Amino acid sequence: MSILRFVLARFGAIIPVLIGVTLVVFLSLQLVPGDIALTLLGRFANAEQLETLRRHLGLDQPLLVQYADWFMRLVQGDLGDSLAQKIPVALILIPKVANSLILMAGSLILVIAFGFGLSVLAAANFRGPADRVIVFVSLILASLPVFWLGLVLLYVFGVKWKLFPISGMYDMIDPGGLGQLLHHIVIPAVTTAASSIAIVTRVTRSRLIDVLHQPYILACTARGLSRRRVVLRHGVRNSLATFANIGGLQIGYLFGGVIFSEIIFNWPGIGMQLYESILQRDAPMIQGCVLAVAVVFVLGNLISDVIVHALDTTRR
Amino acid sequence: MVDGPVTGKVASSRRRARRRTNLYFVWHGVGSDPVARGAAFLILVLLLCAILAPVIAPFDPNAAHNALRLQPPGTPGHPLGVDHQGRDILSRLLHGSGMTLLAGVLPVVLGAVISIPLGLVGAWYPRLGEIVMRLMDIVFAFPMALLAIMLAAFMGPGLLNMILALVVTLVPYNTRVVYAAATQERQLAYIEAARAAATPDLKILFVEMLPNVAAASVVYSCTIIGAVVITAAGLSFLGLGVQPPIAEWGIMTSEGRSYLVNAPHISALPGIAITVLVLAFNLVGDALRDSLDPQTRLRLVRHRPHLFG
Amino acid sequence: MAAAQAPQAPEGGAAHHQAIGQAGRAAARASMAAPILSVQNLKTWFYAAAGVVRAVDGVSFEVRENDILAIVGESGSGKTVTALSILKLVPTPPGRYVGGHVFVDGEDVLSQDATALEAVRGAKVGMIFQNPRGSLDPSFTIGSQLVETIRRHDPVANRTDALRRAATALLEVGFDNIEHVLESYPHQLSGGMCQRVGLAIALACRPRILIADEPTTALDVGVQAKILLLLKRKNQDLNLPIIVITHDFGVVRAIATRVAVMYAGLIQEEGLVDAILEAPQHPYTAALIQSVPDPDTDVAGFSAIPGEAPDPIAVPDGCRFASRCERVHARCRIELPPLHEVADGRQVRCHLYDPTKGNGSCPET
Amino acid sequence: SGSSALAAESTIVVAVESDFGRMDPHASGTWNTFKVLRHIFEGFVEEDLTKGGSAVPEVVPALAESWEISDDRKTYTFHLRQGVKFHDGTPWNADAAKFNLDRMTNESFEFFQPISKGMMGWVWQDLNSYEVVDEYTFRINLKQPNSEFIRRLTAGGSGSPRMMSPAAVKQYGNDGIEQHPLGTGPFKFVERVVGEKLVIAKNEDYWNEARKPKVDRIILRGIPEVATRELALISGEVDFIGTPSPDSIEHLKEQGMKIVTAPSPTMYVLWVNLKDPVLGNVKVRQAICMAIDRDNMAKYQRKGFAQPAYGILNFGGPGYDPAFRDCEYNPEAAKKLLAEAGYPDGFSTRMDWTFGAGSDVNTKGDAEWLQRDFEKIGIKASIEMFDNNTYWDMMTAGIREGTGFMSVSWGESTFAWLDQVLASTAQPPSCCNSGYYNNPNVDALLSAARAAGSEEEMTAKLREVQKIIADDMSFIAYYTADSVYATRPEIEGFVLAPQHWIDLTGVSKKP
Amino acid sequence: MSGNLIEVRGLKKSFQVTRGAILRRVVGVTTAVDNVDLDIKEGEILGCVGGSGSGKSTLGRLILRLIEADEGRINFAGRELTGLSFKQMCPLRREMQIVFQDPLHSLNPRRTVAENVERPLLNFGVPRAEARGRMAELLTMVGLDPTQSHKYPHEYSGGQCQRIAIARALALRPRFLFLDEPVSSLDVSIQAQILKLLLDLQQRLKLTFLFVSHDLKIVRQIAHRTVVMYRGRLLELGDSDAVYRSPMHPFTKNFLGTVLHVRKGGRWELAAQRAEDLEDLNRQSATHAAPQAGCVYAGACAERFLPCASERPPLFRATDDRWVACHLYRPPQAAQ
Ligand SMILES: Nc1ncnc2c1ncn2[C@@H]1O[C@H](COP(=O)(O)OP(=O)(O)OP(=O)(O)O)[C@@H](O)[C@H]1O
Ligand SMILES: Nc1ncnc2c1ncn2[C@@H]1O[C@H](COP(=O)(O)OP(=O)(O)OP(=O)(O)O)[C@@H](O)[C@H]1O
Ligand SMILES: [Mg+2]
Ligand SMILES: [Mg+2]
Repeated sequence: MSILRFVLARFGAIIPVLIGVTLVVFLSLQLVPGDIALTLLGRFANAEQLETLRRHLGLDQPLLVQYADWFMRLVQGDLGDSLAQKIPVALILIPKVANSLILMAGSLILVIAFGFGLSVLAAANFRGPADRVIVFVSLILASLPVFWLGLVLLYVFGVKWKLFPISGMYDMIDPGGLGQLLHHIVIPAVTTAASSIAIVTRVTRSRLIDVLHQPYILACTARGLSRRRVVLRHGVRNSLATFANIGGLQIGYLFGGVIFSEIIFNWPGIGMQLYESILQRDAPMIQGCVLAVAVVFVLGNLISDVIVHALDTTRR
Repeated sequence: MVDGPVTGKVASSRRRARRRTNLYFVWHGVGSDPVARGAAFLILVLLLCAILAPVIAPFDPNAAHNALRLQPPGTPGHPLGVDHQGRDILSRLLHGSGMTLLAGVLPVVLGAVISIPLGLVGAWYPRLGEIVMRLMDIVFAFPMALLAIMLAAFMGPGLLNMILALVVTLVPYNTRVVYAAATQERQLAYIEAARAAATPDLKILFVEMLPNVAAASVVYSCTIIGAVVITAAGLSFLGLGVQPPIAEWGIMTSEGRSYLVNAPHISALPGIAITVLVLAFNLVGDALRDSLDPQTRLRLVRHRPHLFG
Repeated sequence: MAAAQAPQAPEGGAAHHQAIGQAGRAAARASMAAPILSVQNLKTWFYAAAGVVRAVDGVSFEVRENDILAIVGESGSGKTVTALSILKLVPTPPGRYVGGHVFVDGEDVLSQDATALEAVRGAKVGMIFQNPRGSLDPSFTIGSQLVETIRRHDPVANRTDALRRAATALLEVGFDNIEHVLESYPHQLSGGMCQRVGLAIALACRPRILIADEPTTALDVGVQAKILLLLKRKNQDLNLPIIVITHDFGVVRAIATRVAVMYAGLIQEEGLVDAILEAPQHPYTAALIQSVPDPDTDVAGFSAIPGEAPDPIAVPDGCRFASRCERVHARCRIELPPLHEVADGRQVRCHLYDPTKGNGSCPET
Repeated sequence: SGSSALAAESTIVVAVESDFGRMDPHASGTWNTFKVLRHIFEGFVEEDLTKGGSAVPEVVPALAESWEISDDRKTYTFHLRQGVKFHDGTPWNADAAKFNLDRMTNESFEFFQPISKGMMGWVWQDLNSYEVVDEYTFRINLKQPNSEFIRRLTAGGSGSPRMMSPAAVKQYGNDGIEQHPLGTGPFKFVERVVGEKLVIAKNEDYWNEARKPKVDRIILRGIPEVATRELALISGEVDFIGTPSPDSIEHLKEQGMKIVTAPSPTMYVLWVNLKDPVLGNVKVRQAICMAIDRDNMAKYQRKGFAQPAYGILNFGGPGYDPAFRDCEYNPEAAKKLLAEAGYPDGFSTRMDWTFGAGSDVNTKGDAEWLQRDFEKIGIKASIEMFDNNTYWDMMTAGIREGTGFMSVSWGESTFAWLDQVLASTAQPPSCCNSGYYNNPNVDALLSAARAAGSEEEMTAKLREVQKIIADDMSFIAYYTADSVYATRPEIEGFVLAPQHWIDLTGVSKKP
Repeated sequence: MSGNLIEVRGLKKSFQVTRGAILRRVVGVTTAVDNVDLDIKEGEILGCVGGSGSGKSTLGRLILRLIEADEGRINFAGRELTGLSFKQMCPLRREMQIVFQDPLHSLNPRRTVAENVERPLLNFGVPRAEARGRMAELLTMVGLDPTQSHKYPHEYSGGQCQRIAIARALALRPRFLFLDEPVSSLDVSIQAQILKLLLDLQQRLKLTFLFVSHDLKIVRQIAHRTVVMYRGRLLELGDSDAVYRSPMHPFTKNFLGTVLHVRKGGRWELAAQRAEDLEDLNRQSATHAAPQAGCVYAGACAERFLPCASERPPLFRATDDRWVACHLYRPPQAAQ
């Protein structure tokens, strides 16, 4: 299948998934104990307003009709108004999503660079000292709770050594500029990336080890190719798909981590917004955040699927 | 015809064998790896701590020693220091271990219990299975942590709701594992042999396939317990899980955040505790995977690595 | 590896053979018919968790120009490990070259370092494997894999040169739609085609000797014949000695000139194919040939060797076949028989052929 | 400290304790938000926060240059300041004043802000009518005399009668105004990124030379996490923070930071849900009052930056009596009282709590402290935490079923807040009598205090109220906290008045 | 001559290769078994040879009704199998059993050998104690030590596992055994052991075998009659000896030509050369769907002539015991 056809086919396949996602997000509101209208309107609502909203939402209607209404509004970009800010949710979300994506991108770069480098280093020295050290370190990294790692890094680099700023994306005075952003992003990105680096390293390493035990690798060696070439060309090329795959999955894990590192480092992204919205019991905002993340996640996975597909010669 | 004594002998040795089924491979994998053995021991110790906390903890976890607030580890009488509420951190850690274990392990167990039949039946009836798996795809569109956070946020904070949220989040993952294993298992000749011997479908599923497939689920569960412990602690950290004043390591880490400048130990200690517990789970999980995974198991027994084509 | 570099005091029952080997080597170097490959008392063991697997435990043979040597044996008898050891390809750990030498064109392979080895692999010794598709990298086209190998051993060749040579190599193994094959990925070719590609790659660098490890086992019968034919032609056209590893006496009969029968890490009998197939001397060889069904005789029924090969971790002290041998006697269980030279170029590892006791008779019964 | 043009201006960065709420002063409900709003918007009169000390801040003219009170103390005639323009250029005049009063009080007005009714009922409770006399004269008529009316016009926090640009409201609408808050104050709104920052800039055209800002820009951000706030200060990312943790003050001083403290009217009070079947029993409430170890709470929870509080009258407000005790700490007696009330083994309840805002420090710790104190007399209280803005919404909606207590830090320099808290008219959803306290005597006394002709009379009435509340034990205070700010050493000119909010006009930054 | 145990008429099975879950699309059809008529006599060993993918396994599975046929009828010992429900099939299952190629995977890895062997007995309501006795008996019969039956399959070698599988297949005392390449994954010396055992059992228990293999040497040795399959169709059927000595169908000739003989060489080289010539043709036709009309082997056949491409030759009786599906041997009167 050509790449283009694959992309189109996958697009076709994610549409039902995305619709399902909206359904889950819509239904999640049903989990809230008590009156949905009250939840949506906040605790100010008087009886009359509640009644209006109920009619407006068609809460007397069957759930499916309510969903259809909600979905139609959603398609038009209307996620409702934030309870806390009284501003359309979409308006608040857009900059937050952008900020989170910046942090994600930073973390993803770390994940890719370290995950790949470490796994190649480890697999090439399978059972050697370098391998052992990398396996040990990634075991530890995989066991660190992200919220705690964030605090530790914040304490060590921000408080003790004062090497990095510890809050926000830019300096407060004269904000802006790539330099500032890069300075600010380092620790949050490391925090977010740590466990993903571990996962990617572990998976890619074992895939690479697997590959290096494949008969064609033996055959390559038997043809007189140097170990370097065998590992870096044949080994790496054949583990790239796995790497891209697990890398794509990391987008999801990273989002899990981003929520915490944003809270800890005051990064004005969607994770922090989600946290605040939770404390504020701001249901439309929570729904908006979740929806935004899910969409980004699905699209990210789509990209990684396409890369995996492009890398897999046997499916061409 | 075989005479009586032989039959008897067979029977008795079989009884012995059945005991071995459950523990043999686990023991072989976990027990022979000193690191994993250490990790398993550690988990047992923590479990013991959790059970015995009321007895061995030096103080009531909620008793405030106000004069000693924020005292660092090494304070006389409070080896791990005192927190911002004047509570003994060691006692809180000991009491918290139970909650942390519970919040991490229970969802995994429940998830597996639900997933195994779901995945098995799905794999046996491919049409149904496809539909179930497509429904699960929707759940995979949410990052795991996010889904748990959303569900917990909407259901409201509390231990029970958190566990529920985690179960809902875990079931699809576990089901996928069971489904994949069962689909693979279904291809194997022994299933066909069972059908040839007129074994009814349900019996094939739950008598023949279950033990093989459950192993996959158990292995998967073991490898994710660590992650679930972190997620559960994370939910508590966000205020969505266990509620104060219950000692729980996630909350303890979260509470210490405000005192990072002058009393970093309040956050540091529970964080270390979580890390160690998760590390132990991960080590045991890895060893279990290596020992229960049929591939490795075959290798283990036949001493013949499958190296050359 | 220290053990391989320093000529070592020969051990155990192989002592006498080692001496012959060394003397023979000196003489052979001078003569025209110097062996291209000489394996001497090779011992490759695996240090596995469960114990030491003595996969190859003192194997010696020589391959000269024009030879097609077949190594036959049951699964696990150490055929592949022998082949891999020739190119020092056995993964270490868990493998270890415990003793012996492998001389390719007079150079001791086992004592060479990684860089020197790369010049031997592919260039002097070509190799093809049992799993034809599996031994081609699925991510690269046939062309690029051929070119890579060619340029590896001929650094002066530029891409076009190499590509031309690649095309020639494919032509030589009987492809006609060369362009198409060059652009293909392994999974787009059939198993037989993959095996021919493997052969083309192996031959592209004009090796002095070719090792084929079960080249046809994974193929359909029809295709199998084709590959064997191709091997035989190459042997004749290029004067290329070949080692064929197989467990199928049909293959042995079809192409080999000489055969070595392996069992439990040791060569049990070695000699010319016709001689051995007509009149096997080692009880194992005889039983093995007997157990191959023969469609040309009308006798129904099978003669099977009872029992199974010994656990490679706990090999018995004496003859390794003793437990399954019909003609076993006390000595067999105690003492490992050496290879007895029973005729010109024919060796048997069996106490029955102890020259001091008189050939073919059973000394202690 | 950069080299760009922006940096040449002086900018200070202020980190407050939580993000800001709504920017509509008539609808805004948190003190933190008011810290900003009072720099953007002004009313007829204002409290003078440019002086420190512990005396109640003086009321000074703002958009009204002067005013007259009729003899029956019911008619207030304001002479408006001339030549003042809103930030969008709209002139300030009596029409603008009327527009704002309409917006706050006239339910049929197109731009009526519905929330302001509940928020500011206490300001306008005696309002009868208002009229434009001429372009710069505006008159307000009260139904009855209100001894505190002028001071109440200065108040903020939960709604404040400050003047917005009518043109802006018309242009952007009641909701759109959130993003376009245009007033007359010393600072102009520049931008707001929700959850991130709020930027205000010097109003070059500000009418009051004395209060013209010393800095060009102020960036405000809510950093809820106290440790992050402190670290940002230490690292120089922010210049000025509100409410460091009492536990960190020594450390901050060591780092060279300036600590500014002042007493404040911030009193912490438990609202009791009188609709709760258990807490409806006054003996139970008395037991609870007796269970709280206020002395140690102030000493440990606040490291001494707090004093135990008893009774409903707060420090800094009218009628405050430091000697008053509504109960004494005595857990034993409390237990007995509980038993008398029929709960010898205690009971379970829930406390809805907030992470706090303003000068709130470790309110969760307070909750846990109370939880422990209550546990000692057998009451098991669970805690549920809420964001501060949400929490206020909840207060206004009334304590929910199943919750026994909520707690808020409150207390003002007027007793207006008692009207919002104690009066039966302030029951949800109007305002903040969230526990549904209803005592006609209190209503009458409050009204009498408002109408009182003299300070003594007002004080007497208020103390009577305090007595009644103590008997009913419907509100249980536990401590009054000081306000504490920390600044970087370069920050100068910051004066902290004994009030919840601050004045930033005098602040400057040494280069 | 004894009667037929199994009679197969017009058996047909094709597999659809589908994509998509909810909206299924058929992207290809493989006809695995195509219009097969076959009789298996009581007490005989019928060998079945053919290249990979020729439908040998499918044929056996169809007969055992492990998969449903698209068309055709199967008659077992006088009873019509087609259309029987699970319940109705049950008693018949006792009489027909299967042994697979891969010995290890045909045993449940998490059940002991004893449990594996007892399973069929328990399914048919044999009491546990009795089943245990039978199990021991069966294991002894296939040459294993019943006292070791508490072990797990992977603790046994391949040959032993195959013995266990045979024991299990025999547990219900079947009359018919479908042996799907039972020895092809075993070593030569072990192969011989298993074949010996099978032959022995067949004679002792008067079993009927359908013996599938792609090793002609083995089939020739063990089977009474041999059927040759190609692309789902039967091309030739006859006495093993006859088929081997004088193959009729060009495919059989080619196929036999490739057999590597131990005792004399030569013949295979010719066949190999011929095969080489035809390889491209073969590949081409393999990529296309099987020809709608005409002989399935026509594409690869060296002796093809006109009718081969247009008309599909049925399997007809060439001589007394020989059946062949090739126009070359069609008696003139049968060609309409
Ligand atoms: N990597 C390894 N680790 C441990 N043991 C090994 C390893 N590779 C091979 N062996 C052992 O070495 C012995 C010989 O193996 P080898 O692969 O040479 O057999 P073979 O004769 O090629 O068999 P086959 O016909 O199955 O290919 C076997 O017993 C095997 O278990
Ligand atoms: N379950 C199935 N789904 C789809 N196609 C199938 C299925 N089973 C068999 N086939 C196809 O049917 C054809 C015949 O398969 P079958 O397994 O019967 O061949 P075989 O003769 O047993 O081959 P082999 O010698 O490789 O075992 C093959 O092309 C195969 O791909
Ligand atoms: Mg081999
Ligand atoms: Mg088959």
